[in-house]
Amino acid sequence: GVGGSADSGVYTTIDGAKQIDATAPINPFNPQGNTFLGYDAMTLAWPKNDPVDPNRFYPGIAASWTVTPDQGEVVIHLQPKARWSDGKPVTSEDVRTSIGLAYTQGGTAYAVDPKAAGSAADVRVVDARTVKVTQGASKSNLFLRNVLSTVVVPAHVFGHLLPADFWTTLKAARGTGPAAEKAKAQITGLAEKVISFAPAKDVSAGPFTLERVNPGEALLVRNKHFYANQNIAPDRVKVLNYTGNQQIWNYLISGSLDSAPFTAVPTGVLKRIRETEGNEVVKGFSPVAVSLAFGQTRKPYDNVHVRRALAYLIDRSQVTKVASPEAGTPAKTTTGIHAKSAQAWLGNGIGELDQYQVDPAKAAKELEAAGMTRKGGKWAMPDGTPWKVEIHVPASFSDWVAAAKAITSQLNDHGIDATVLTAADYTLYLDELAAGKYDVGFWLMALGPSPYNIYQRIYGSANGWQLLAGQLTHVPPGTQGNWMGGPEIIDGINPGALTSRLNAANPDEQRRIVGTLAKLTNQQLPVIQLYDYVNTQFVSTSRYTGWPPADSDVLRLPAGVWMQLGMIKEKAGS
Amino acid sequence: MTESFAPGVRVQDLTVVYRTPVGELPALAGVGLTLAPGTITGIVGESGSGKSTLALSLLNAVQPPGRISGGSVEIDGLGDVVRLTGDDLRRARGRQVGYVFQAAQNSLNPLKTVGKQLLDLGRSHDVADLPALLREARALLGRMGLDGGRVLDSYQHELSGGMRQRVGIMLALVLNAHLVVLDEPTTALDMITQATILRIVKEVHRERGLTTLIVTHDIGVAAEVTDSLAVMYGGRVVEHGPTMDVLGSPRHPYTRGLIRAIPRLSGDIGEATALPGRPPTLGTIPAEGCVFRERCPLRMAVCDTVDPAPAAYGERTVACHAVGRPVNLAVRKEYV
Amino acid sequence: MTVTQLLPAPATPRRNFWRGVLRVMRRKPSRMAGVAIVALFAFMGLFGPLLYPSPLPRDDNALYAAPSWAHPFGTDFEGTDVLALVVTGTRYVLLAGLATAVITVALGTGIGLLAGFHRGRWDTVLMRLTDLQLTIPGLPLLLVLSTVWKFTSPLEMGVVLGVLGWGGIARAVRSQTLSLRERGFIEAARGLGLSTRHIVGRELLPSMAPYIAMNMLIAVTGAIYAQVGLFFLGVLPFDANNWGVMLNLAVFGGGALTSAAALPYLLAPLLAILLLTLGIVLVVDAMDEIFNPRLREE
Amino acid sequence: MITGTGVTKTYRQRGNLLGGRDVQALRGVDFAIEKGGAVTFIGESGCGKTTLGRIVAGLETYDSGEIVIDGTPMSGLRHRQRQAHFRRVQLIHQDPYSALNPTRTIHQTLHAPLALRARQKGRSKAWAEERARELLTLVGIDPGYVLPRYPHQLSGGMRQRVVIARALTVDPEVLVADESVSMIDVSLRLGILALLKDLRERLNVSVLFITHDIATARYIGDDGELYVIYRGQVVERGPTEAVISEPVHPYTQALLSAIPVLRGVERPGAERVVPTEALDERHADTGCLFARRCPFRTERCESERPSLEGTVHGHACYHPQPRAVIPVEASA
Amino acid sequence: MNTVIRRLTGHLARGIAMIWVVTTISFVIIRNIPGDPVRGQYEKLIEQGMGPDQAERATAALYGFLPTGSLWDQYTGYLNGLIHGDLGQSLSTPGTGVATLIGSAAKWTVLPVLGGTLLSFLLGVTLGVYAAIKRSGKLGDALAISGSLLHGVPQYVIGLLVTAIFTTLWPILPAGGPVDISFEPGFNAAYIVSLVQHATLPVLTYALASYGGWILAMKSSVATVLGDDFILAAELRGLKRSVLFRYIARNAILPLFTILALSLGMLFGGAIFIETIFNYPGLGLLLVNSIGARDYALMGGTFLVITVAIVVANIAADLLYAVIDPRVRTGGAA
Ligand SMILES: Nc1ncnc2c1ncn2[C@@H]1O[C@H](COP(=O)(O)OP(=O)(O)OP(=O)(O)O)[C@@H](O)[C@H]1O
Ligand SMILES: Nc1ncnc2c1ncn2[C@@H]1O[C@H](COP(=O)(O)OP(=O)(O)OP(=O)(O)O)[C@@H](O)[C@H]1O
Ligand SMILES: [Mg+2]
Ligand SMILES: [Mg+2]
Repeated sequence: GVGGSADSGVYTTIDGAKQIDATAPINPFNPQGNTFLGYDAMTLAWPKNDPVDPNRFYPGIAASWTVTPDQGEVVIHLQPKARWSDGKPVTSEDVRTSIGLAYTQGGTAYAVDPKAAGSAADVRVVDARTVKVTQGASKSNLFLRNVLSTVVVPAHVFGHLLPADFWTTLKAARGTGPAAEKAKAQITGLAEKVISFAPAKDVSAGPFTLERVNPGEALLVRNKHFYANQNIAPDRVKVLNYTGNQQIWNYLISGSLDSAPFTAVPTGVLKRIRETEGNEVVKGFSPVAVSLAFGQTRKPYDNVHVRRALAYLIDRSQVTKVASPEAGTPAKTTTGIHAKSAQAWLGNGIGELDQYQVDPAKAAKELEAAGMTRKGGKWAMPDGTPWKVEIHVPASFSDWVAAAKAITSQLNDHGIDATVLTAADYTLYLDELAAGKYDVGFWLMALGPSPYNIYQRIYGSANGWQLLAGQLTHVPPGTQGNWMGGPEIIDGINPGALTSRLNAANPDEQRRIVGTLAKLTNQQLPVIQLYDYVNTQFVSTSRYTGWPPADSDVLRLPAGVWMQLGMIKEKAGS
Repeated sequence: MTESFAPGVRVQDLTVVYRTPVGELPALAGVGLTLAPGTITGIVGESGSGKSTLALSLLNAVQPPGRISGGSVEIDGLGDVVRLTGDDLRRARGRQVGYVFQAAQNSLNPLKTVGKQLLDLGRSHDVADLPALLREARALLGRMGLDGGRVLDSYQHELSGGMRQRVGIMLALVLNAHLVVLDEPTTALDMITQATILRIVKEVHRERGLTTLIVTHDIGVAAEVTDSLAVMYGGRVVEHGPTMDVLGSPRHPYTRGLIRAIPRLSGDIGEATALPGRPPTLGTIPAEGCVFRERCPLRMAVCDTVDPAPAAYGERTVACHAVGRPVNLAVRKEYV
Repeated sequence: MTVTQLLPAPATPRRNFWRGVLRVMRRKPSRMAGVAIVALFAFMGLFGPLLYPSPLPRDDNALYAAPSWAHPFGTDFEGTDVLALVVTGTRYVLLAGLATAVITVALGTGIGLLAGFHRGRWDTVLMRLTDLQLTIPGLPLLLVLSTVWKFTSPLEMGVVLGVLGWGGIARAVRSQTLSLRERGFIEAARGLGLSTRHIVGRELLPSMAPYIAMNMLIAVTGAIYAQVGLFFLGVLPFDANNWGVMLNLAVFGGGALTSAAALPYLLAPLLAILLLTLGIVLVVDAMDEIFNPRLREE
Repeated sequence: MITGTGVTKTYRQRGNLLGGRDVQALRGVDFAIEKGGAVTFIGESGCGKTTLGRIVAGLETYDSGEIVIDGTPMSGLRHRQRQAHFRRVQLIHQDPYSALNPTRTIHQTLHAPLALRARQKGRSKAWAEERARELLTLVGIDPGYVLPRYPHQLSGGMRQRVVIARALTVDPEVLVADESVSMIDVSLRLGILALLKDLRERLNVSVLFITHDIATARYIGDDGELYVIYRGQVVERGPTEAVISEPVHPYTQALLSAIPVLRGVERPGAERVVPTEALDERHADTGCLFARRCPFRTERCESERPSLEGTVHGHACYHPQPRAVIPVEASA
Repeated sequence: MNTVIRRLTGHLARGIAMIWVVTTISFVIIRNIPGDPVRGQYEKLIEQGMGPDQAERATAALYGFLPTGSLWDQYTGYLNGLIHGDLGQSLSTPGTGVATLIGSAAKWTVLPVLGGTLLSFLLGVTLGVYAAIKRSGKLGDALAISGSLLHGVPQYVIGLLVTAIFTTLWPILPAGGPVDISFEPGFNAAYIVSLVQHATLPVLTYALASYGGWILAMKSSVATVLGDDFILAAELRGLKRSVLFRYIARNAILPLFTILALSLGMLFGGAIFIETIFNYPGLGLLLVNSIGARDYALMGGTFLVITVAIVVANIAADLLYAVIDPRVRTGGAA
């Protein structure tokens, strides 16, 4: 029962990343695979939750690393004591095999295409515990991050998935001509085999190994060969399935969780959770924000004045209060960047941006500027037809639904006819959004810390800019997923090109570009930023102590990593 | 401890009421009837006259929404059945009083073989020697012209109507009851089967020394087998006496009319006439006065106000104001 | 011999249908309560939206307010009166329920009658169709359909629910028809050469009326549940004052099952559902007696 | 006039798990119903009386043989034409309660066919109303009382009269009365029988009377014909009085012997015949169908089937012999 | 005996035809569901906090599993697979066969469905007898009305209330999942206790939501039997109450058995609400998840299994009736 999880030595948590599926293989390459990052699945290093710098890491399998300033070459030094749970040492060969397997799956650092920015050109085993990875000609400043994020699997278990001539084939694939194409096909042809591979048992270099799994839960037990075993307090870890906020709240209230991932929590529930002995809330930075995005080819949203008018009418703090009072902060302004990163990126520049405080008078002026007319207290389109704002949200996101409802209420108060329309599920929502069927919809953005990732959401494929084989092109609105439909060049600026430059730019240049894009976004309003998420985590001090403090840069990492880093200690006397 | 004598039955002032939306209405109003030990008594009457209700009262088994609201049913060896309750009542049923149901066609549990139901009966009445009971049942069935072994192994639906009726009689007698009540034993059977059943009833009655009550709406059936005959109308016994007398010289105008209304195989067609009006139902029985007056050719002023009390005329009991008055004593010539 | 002239029985006044209905209702007070409840909901469905200003007022300072005189069931996430939401949401729910019921009953009765009355080849074909309808798992299909189909109006909703739910009634109506068909009065009507339309419309249907009416009411409740349930699962379009959406928001947005704050928000639509069900159940209880002249007149 | 020749009907019983069997309900029945005449069928339960009645009323199909209505053979006709012919034959059901729609008043019940009739004849609505009253009066009930009522408010006798009135709305030539009095109270039974006889005389309708109570047959048509049917075969046929008073076939004799005697009023016939066994449909149907149960059977009876012989009073038996079986008046 | 086989083959042929039609309908509908599984997966991962690059890598794998070819080719391929017993590969759990997923989910559906149905059947039948016997009294009325009411209250309402009561207000039972992972699976006390604890709420919810229906069915069935002559006849023979009760109960329950078989079949698809609320990994939840993930093969497979369950239940109900009712068993009309 519930009480069973309170056994001493058992650490109970929830994996928010996927459904636990008992039939899935113990294989980190499988999207549903039964491995748990930070517990039995290890990466070379663990990214810190930094608002600005994507390349700060805590050590993982890699004890340390060196990188050249242009990130052309990364040398990785493995943990000297690292061993697999079957007792075999973790070697450079394991890392090389893991990288080889990653190639079969594709990805930024391990793209077979040599022209792709930030792809690795060469992997070299320097010695048993040192590996050197070199970046190809088209450089990306995310290379280090991507390399260090490599999941390391044992070569003696997964190695046979790579054919003996794999590395020669890879080399051929990175060339040109028909031979290269054939080699490429050979490598991607391995993907399915790699994903489907089901090892008989879990061989892990992490602090735990998978003991068993049922359709809703997984049990991990301590790996006695883990290199930093002295740091690990629990003997066993029980990972529960994530099925909905509701369920997490209940677990928390019953006091059965030691830590829980980010969830949206209504105020009343939060109070109730806090009442349970030992429960604490830890809040930290979360580089995600929610916004109202426009289909800019659709009338009247093609007119920037209309978008601005809406921005002046939406009371973001009221929206936040209704929708996500605990896990959100109202966006200070709308830049496309999370307020916390914005502070770091823009500094005083923020002051120059329009705050879009609620201002009906300004809004009316903007609407008039757009040619809209007011008839009987209701705003109508320039041609006199009624204007009806339809805000689309996926039905399954309760905070978005509440936010959308709050916005429509506000707009209705100001004489704009507005309604909420929901899509049955998120997949459907995305499909229709991408097909350009919506005027106005909700959109996740500000996915930091990399500025490239942040602006890629606004000035990337959703807005027409496609990066194909290292070449940036712009496709017309309504094609290939270009649903935002913004202009390619605004005021002489090509935001897509700037965004893609962020990938390779040095910090100074990045700062300049971010400044430009923030200002452009603030003026052009392809999206209206509503609120920034706050990473709200729950921990319980009744069995363990030493939890990361608020705003800690490990907060977004799994608790398994906190353990590796020696943070979590058994509570005395429990 | 079974009685080996034919019990007498005395029904006195029996009143049975049914609860209806308009209140409790009497289906039997002060019925008196005596069954002499060892005789076959018939009760005839039209539909709704209260025959089944009277028969059920002998076992204190009037079904809700009906209840016995007054009177007594004295059975030799049992006492007043109306007072019996609980297990005493249950034991009396089946063991002392056998009942053959109106719709014997459907009086068996469709999911159990006859034999199993016989064993249920035996166990319910604490029969120690069940094999003996089975033997007795087989003998009885054989006596009625059936292959006992086969019948006991059969389900209800595998038996014909006549066979079911005989099984019903067997079940009523197998525990050695000496008072047997048969409610419409031959309704829904065809002529030839009916004749067979009636013959069996007579024979078994004689062989086992029973007191038998037969309820029927077919005067012919009653005439064929009974020693004494009671005629019911509107919840009252209007005439009762030896069968030959009642049929040969009916005194109550209703009995007379009823006999005249019977289609017959011989005799003059023109003599037969239907009774005018229609038989009363529970709701249309007059509250006071004679129940038959609406259809009565001899209606007098007194009939509207006073319910005639049954009066004895020799062996006969008749409830009619007109009977006993010299003018009306004359019995129609053709029936004498 | 002449035909006997029967004595006329005391004449009873010819009774009015509605007087009979009233009598049936009066027999049990619970039925009156049922009628009152159903009437209340019908009233809310018809006039509910007129009772409140549109859009409904909200109070930013009273999100999830506790019940009070001003807000008997508290307020929702936006500070809107929950009772007002329930009242104004009745129309959608009832309309979809009615639409479903009408379609279910029309299709079910029509197909059942046709199959039962014509027998033979028609019967085989229609019964196969009915089997098919009954074999299709309804709720799963609805879930799938909800992604294909945007149920923007209650009528659309009703149509789909109706099309997925007529099988049971069709089967039952068919067997009723088959048994009624053997009854003397239907045979007599055929022997008299009365038209099929007359036989079906005047003789068969009225005999099945209590049954059909009962099924109709049950279909209404069933449709309301299915519909509210789909909204609750969140697969149908948002409508702030729809009972199902209220349930969804109360549970998943407000944590009504976890903390007391949003509990009234959850309970109000739940109570509305329960009350409506109770009303319908009580009315169904009287249905048999209303349509049976014998029970009605006594 | 309706005649039937060699009418045969076999019910194929749809089997359940263990399969079914075929029931020969009618085996080549010949009959003739004269205009205004009375024909009675008697027989034990299950011998095919109802089946025959329903075939004559057009409610059931027959397998072979032919039914001719006023010179028109029915088998060649299309459904609609056949229906039009059969409208002249009306069935009166045994159970007067189920024969009337409980949800419709008597007025509604009578009005529907009359309206149809009015349309066919080009008469007015008022004619239909008038006709309803006329017919009810004809069958001997007070229209004012009956018309507004529901069936459950009437007695069995009244209901049966309404059923007859309804049958008369289409001016039939034949009434098929299947056990029409068996569910009616004894005191009212004669009334209905008298009514049927009356209708024969006054309207010149023929009556096909089906019963297991032979005595009632006399009251409808002592001038008519009586058919004794056994397991789907007519075993004796003749003028009603003749068959009753001088039955020739052992089966007829058995049937008549079984009729209870009103002791005190009558005494039993001297030569009553009792069948040796109960009826069993599974008995072999080679030879005489009654052979198994017949006390007078010989070897021939078991191998050959006798056919109906004789013109006025026919019988299907190898050993015909009149016997005194019916009860006679006790004194007279 | 031949007819038994003939009847059975007839049933089977009709059942298979039915399954084929439903499969075809569901295939067409499913393939027309809008929504791109790849994009869905990608955004879902992002929403769950994964970086865009990592999410991209994780979803890239899905491309290889998308069905290709014209709708007709896909259809014939699908049918061909079905005939060979192959339900295809899951999209959302690449590399795992749909059959495997369904097998593991079906296991979990059977337990609460059987438990819940039997519990509600027993409860409803008992109370139904009581309601029928006391039908003219206040208690009988109350039972009947509460039966109809409960019959009417949707499963999810009861599920929600039960959750609120037993996991929050008075937390004595686990809120979800099939079994506590801490215990070694197998035939040991701890595991079985945990299994039962987890199944309790789904079973309870199901039982509460459906026993009202059984009350009503049983009540009317008992009322019919009570009106049958043989019960009065048995009473007049002086049979003991217990024997009498058995006569009534057996005859009344008989028609309910076929409904029971049918409802078991329906339940395979009908447990969606309960499984969602209690996160119970059965077929209903599998279907909901597969719809969310646009896992065409899995959706089709689950649909197929649910349909097959209904068809089989129909056949079983028919055969069951023939076996338990002697009137049907030994042939001949009652
Ligand atoms: N359950 C009941 N509820 C109300 N009235 C009843 C009930 N049972 C019988 N009665 C009425 O009681 C009266 C006598 O009924 P009973 O069954 O004793 O008549 P019967 O002479 O046996 O008639 P039948 O020949 O039809 O069997 C009838 O008027 C009948 O309507
Ligand atoms: N619809 C039917 N399907 C199958 N068999 C039938 C059908 N109707 C009648 N039978 C059978 O045909 C035979 C003749 O039946 P019918 O009803 O004509 O007899 P009946 O002489 O009217 O009997 P009763 O006196 O019982 O009314 C019987 O064996 C009966 O079981
Ligand atoms: Mg009776
Ligand atoms: Mg018949």
